[in-house]
Amino acid sequence: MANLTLVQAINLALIQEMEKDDRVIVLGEDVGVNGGVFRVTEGLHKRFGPNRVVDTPLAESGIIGTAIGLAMGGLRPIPEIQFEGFLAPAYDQICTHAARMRARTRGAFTVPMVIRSPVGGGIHAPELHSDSPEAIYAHQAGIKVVMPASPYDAKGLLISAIRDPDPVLFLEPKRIYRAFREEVPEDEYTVEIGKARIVIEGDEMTMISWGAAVVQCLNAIEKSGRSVELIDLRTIDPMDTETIIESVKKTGRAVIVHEAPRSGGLGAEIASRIMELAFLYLEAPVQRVTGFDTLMPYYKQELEYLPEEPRIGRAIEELAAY
Amino acid sequence: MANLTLVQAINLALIQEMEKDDRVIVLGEDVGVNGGVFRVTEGLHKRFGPNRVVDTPLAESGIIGTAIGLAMGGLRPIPEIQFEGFLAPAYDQICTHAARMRARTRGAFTVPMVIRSPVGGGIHAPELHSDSPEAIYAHQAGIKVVMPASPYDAKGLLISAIRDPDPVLFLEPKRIYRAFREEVPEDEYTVEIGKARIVIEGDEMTMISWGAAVVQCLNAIEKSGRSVELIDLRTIDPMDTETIIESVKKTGRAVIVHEAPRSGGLGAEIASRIMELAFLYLEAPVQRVTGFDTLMPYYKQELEYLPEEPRIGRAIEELAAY
Amino acid sequence: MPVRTVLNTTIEHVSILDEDGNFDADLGRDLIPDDDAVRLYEHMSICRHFDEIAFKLQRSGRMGTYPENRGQEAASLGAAYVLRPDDWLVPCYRENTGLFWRGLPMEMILLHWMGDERGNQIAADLAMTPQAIPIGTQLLHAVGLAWASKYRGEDRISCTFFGDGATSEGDCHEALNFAANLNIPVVFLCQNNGWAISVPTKIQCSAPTLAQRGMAYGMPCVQCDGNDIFAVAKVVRDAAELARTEHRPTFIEAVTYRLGDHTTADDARRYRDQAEVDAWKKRDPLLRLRNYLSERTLWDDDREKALAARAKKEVAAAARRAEEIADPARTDMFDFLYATLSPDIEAQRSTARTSSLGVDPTQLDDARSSGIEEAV
Amino acid sequence: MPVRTVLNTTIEHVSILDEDGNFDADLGRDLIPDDDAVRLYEHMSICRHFDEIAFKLQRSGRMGTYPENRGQEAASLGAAYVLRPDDWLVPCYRENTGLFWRGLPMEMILLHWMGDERGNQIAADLAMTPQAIPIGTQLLHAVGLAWASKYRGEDRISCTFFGDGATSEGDCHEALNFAANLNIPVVFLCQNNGWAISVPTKIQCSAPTLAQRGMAYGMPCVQCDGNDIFAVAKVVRDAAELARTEHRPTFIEAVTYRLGDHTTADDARRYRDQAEVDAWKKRDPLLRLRNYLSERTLWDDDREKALAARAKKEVAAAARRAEEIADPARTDMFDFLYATLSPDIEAQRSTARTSSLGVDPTQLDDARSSGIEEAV
Ligand SMILES: Cc1ncc(C[n+]2csc(CCOP(=O)(O)OP(=O)(O)O)c2C)c(N)n1
Ligand SMILES: Cc1ncc(C[n+]2csc(CCOP(=O)(O)OP(=O)(O)O)c2C)c(N)n1
Ligand SMILES: [Mg+2]
Ligand SMILES: [Mg+2]
Repeated sequence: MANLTLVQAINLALIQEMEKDDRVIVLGEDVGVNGGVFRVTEGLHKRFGPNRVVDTPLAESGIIGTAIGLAMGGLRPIPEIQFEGFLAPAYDQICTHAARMRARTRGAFTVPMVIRSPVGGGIHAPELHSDSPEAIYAHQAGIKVVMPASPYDAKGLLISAIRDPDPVLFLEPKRIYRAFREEVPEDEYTVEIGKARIVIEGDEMTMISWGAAVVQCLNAIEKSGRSVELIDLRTIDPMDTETIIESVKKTGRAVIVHEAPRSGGLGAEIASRIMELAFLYLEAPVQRVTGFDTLMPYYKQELEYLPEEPRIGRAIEELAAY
Repeated sequence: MANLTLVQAINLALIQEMEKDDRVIVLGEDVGVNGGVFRVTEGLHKRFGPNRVVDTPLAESGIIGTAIGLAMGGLRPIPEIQFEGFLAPAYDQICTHAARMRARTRGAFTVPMVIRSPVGGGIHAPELHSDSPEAIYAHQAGIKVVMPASPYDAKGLLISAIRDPDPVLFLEPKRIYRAFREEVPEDEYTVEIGKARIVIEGDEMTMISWGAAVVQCLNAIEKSGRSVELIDLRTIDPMDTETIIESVKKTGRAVIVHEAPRSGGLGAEIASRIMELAFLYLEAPVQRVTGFDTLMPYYKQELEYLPEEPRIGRAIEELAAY
Repeated sequence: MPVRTVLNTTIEHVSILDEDGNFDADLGRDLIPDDDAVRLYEHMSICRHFDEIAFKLQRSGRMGTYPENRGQEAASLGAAYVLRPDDWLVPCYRENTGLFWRGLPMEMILLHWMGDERGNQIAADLAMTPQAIPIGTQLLHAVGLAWASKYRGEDRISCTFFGDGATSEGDCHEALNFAANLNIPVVFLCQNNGWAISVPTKIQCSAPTLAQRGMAYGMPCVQCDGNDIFAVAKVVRDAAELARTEHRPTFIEAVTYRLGDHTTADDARRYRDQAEVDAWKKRDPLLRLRNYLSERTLWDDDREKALAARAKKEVAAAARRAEEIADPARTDMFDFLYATLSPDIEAQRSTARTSSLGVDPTQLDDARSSGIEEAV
Repeated sequence: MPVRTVLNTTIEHVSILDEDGNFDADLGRDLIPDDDAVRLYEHMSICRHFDEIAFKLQRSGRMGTYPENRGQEAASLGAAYVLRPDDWLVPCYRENTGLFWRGLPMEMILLHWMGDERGNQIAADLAMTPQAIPIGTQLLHAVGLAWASKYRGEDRISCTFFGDGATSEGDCHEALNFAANLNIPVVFLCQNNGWAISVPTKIQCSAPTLAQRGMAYGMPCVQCDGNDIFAVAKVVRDAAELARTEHRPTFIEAVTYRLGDHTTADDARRYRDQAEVDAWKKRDPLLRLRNYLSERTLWDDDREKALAARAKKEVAAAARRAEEIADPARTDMFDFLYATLSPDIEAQRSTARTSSLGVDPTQLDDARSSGIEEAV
């Protein structure tokens, strides 16, 4: 066991899987000599050499498109996109090819790859360095979307993602890259993709969140003094509907917290599933505490935009009072 | 008044706005000499010449990126993307720039442009020619999303879109390009962006849909013999929440029908809003009849995937029976 | 020196068997033995017939949109002929001759255009990817495939095919740049057929050649007569050699012409002159090869007749196989989406519903036992 | 002819005032009058000081990430100097000298990096777009802006700036291709500063020059010493002339060097040798111009001292203006999103909520009258 940050836990998972399986290679902008702009791939270039840890040209579509070819050709590429905003130029290769290859070829080709990218706001970064595009990729069939909220989960989920026979978008909440440490086993282990985690149990209401917002949720719950069951989704797609529904059947109330804009965000999907599958248990409308339906503002105002503890706390009270 | 198809109505709107305002230009692949692969821009090249109706290189990001520059430079470009699947290579320019320009420059620059693209399934087209990506762009703040379901609305909405000071994604349901005709005034008129249309009134339940699926809804309602209030959203973003809520308050039940995959689709957003704003009126969980959470299959199976009349009809009965 | 030249470069055009029947014995020596030349001609002819049948299938409502390959038979075939059977072919959709030469069953192409994913379910030993619908995107996959081979120390290479229109897409540029800078063994073969639907090549490229696209990346570039199978064979052979031995990519522009409409959904008379088409008909790759063979008494009318009969039979059999295949299962769209399905998608699969009432999607086991058929 | 040359092309490198102080009187004649040379040197020096202050603001926590411009002052300035004041400047983020020369208030750049959109709220008469964060995307906007001017029959052109890294993005290629084929008057000025964060130029481009990127499109290409403001002025002047009179784009590679880290978030010692940096320090554009002026007795230590004082004062005033600006309104993110807001976004604006309980977002009027302040 070591006390690791989320960055270190991911780094460890990468090293262990690369040691174990030489089909695993890492590629992207600045991932090699420099070890990544967040140092997630630190030490890999030295350890595994330039054939397995590859600094590529500055071209996201190129990175994902060649990674698709690498995966079709039998490797297990882990392309990094430097910030979630720069997934956008690779959107076409991700959604048009990576996600579709298995289905459109009826299994003749598969794309076992893990696209890693930091995600989310709260670190005073420039524009397009603070967004939360997970709903976009969850709406696309054929690619899984994972977002850990703790070092332990980050390591276990990443190992699962690397071994997954299908493409996985692995989003790393940059606000908690180094925000706290946690005991992380040195040995390899997996955390199953598609399973949520009940962070704290409670019976007054269910709160569902993922990524860095989980920390805000914890703070708000603590401050509220109420018995709130907090679910960290961990995997956004496929979603662990069962765990959510079980919880809401118990509590009768639910609030979803995410950083992305409200409209068309995953809060809507979760709220709809709750209504569809636990309608008669609901004592109040499911609430959404999310980013506003605006752009993520430049950093002076990012905390006005994000679902921070006060806004979550207010929703807890309002939901309890209903 | 003339009896026009949806294609003809759009063509007429383009001609009239181009006659009126020489800042309006059309650009894209095959839009000029050929008049577009669906003939939507037929006759424009001859009428307005190659400076205003421009055949561009085959590059969607280039088309949208230059159109952004044209708009910033004072024109009112109408770029065409040949099929909705090829919006994907332009996703970055649409979401990173077109949608953000006004907000990120605090109004110093604006992007008054209309991106036209055919959308949806049902015409036996190849892959990537039958998708419904509207939820993706509705989740992006800063760009409006419009989808007419009739020739009359198509003309009026397109004229509104062209005159709108902000970027509009104008999605044309290709399945009904020529499926039926409607009386369309020859004079110019506008249909307001952001206002839904009540297609038929009813009081047993509310059905919300848009695009070509509206036709399936109408058939299913007719077959059911029930009193279903059908709302054609017309504008997907901004959404006419008020009309939806008013209707559901009256009927107590709602079902949403769309072609896109269910998860993360706009059905979820609408269902959530209904729950949030009409919770105490709801007599049953809001239902979603949509594409499955798979890829749109190749055309042999597209009708298995799409929300066709039988599936809608079944949902009507199940909802009524609840 | 205030002004000095930092780059000086040229591009050559290669032609071996020209449209007037002249054959350059020097360049052409040992390129294609007579037996093979006969086989290649026969193959092209069968593909030409395949095109006709495919066109008819579409016109009679038995197949969806189809892109004729007519006039472009030499380019992909010349490449497939000189490449090793394990080299990756990464095509667009006008490479039937090359793919069939490699061994792709003809019905696969028909199935694809009949709206059936099984047309893409290509056996691994054929070393080829399915037809690419989104223009220009497949070049990157070719780079990745070749890179994977290089990574394993194999000497397989990739050859990817794309049109003049595709060279305008950003992905084309990114693929060329990755291959050049990371030393990936790829042959980039652009079929410049004069048109991208209705848009003439000059709107995609106002430069004197398309071959020079590769100059931006410092890679060898060459133009060849794309209707001359000898020229194609030569430039691809050289490029493959360079790729295999030095991991260097090459950009090839094969100048050819699309004799048919863009696809069966297109009407080229709207935008191009018949005179242009007529001029190119004289440069038809089949005509040229047939004359070459006739002059060398390797071919005659009897053989032509026999070939026509064979073509008819083979293509008819392929069309039958494509048309007689059983319908795909309703559940295929679910079953091939991921290696294992999530409970939510399982529920959609077994209930054939996206709504929550009726069969309760959480009651999977009941639903499944009650049968999928019944659910529809 | 079986093998014939279809293209023969060259690229030249232009240098006028070299790093050893040699000045080519021929090429340099009438390029930059002495008075202007003095003003340009003063301007570069002030910008260099601006960089230092910006760096300090970041280090002391008063500003976010900042990309130093140090070492690259000549390229954008040379361009802005020879362009017309109404020609569009479409920058990336290392063009402070050019933008300030055009008249952008220095505090705008600071505001941008202080996380304030008002740093992008640029007055129309400055004819420039804000700094571009997503690499390579702005080239297309430059094409569109110039196209709009051409459409109206104006003779304004665009000049867009981007790094070596940007030349790897598909958008760069698409922009060059649109401009070349549709005859759009754009000057593409690539600042090749040797690095894209930690990635050396050879990974972006293994070709001998970056200038040849433009060859793919048949446009004139030229390389110049990017630390030589005379060379930059000359090649941009020629390119602008060609654009203005013939609507032809040019690709310029200005060879320069990033003396600082990529941004304040970077530590370049992790990936590059100090020796390389030291060698480039000798080629510093400021040093070079100062020596030029000194040799011509246009400059001396007293002037340098006075300039330092002036720089300090001007930059301090700009920093003060940036730091003392009132906080943006909480509602700005809503108010600038569209020309008019939809009811749903109005509700979010006025309630400061995305949830539906508490203030009922449909009760807009009540909410608004109860006041936005109170709502937060
Ligand atoms: C990304 C994308 N944009 C647009 C289309 C629509 N489209 C299909 S084929 C075609 C023209 C392709 O031209 P070219 O690359 O020259 O190939 P050719 O058809 O001439 O063989 C276009 C625009 C597409 N399939 N993909
Ligand atoms: C599309 C995109 N991808 C990645 C990044 C992250 N990033 C910021 S600057 C940079 C390097 C840019 O290099 P270059 O174009 O040479 O410009 P320079 O910084 O050297 O001036 C990278 C990778 C980005 N901003 N945008
Ligand atoms: Mg073509
Ligand atoms: Mg650089």
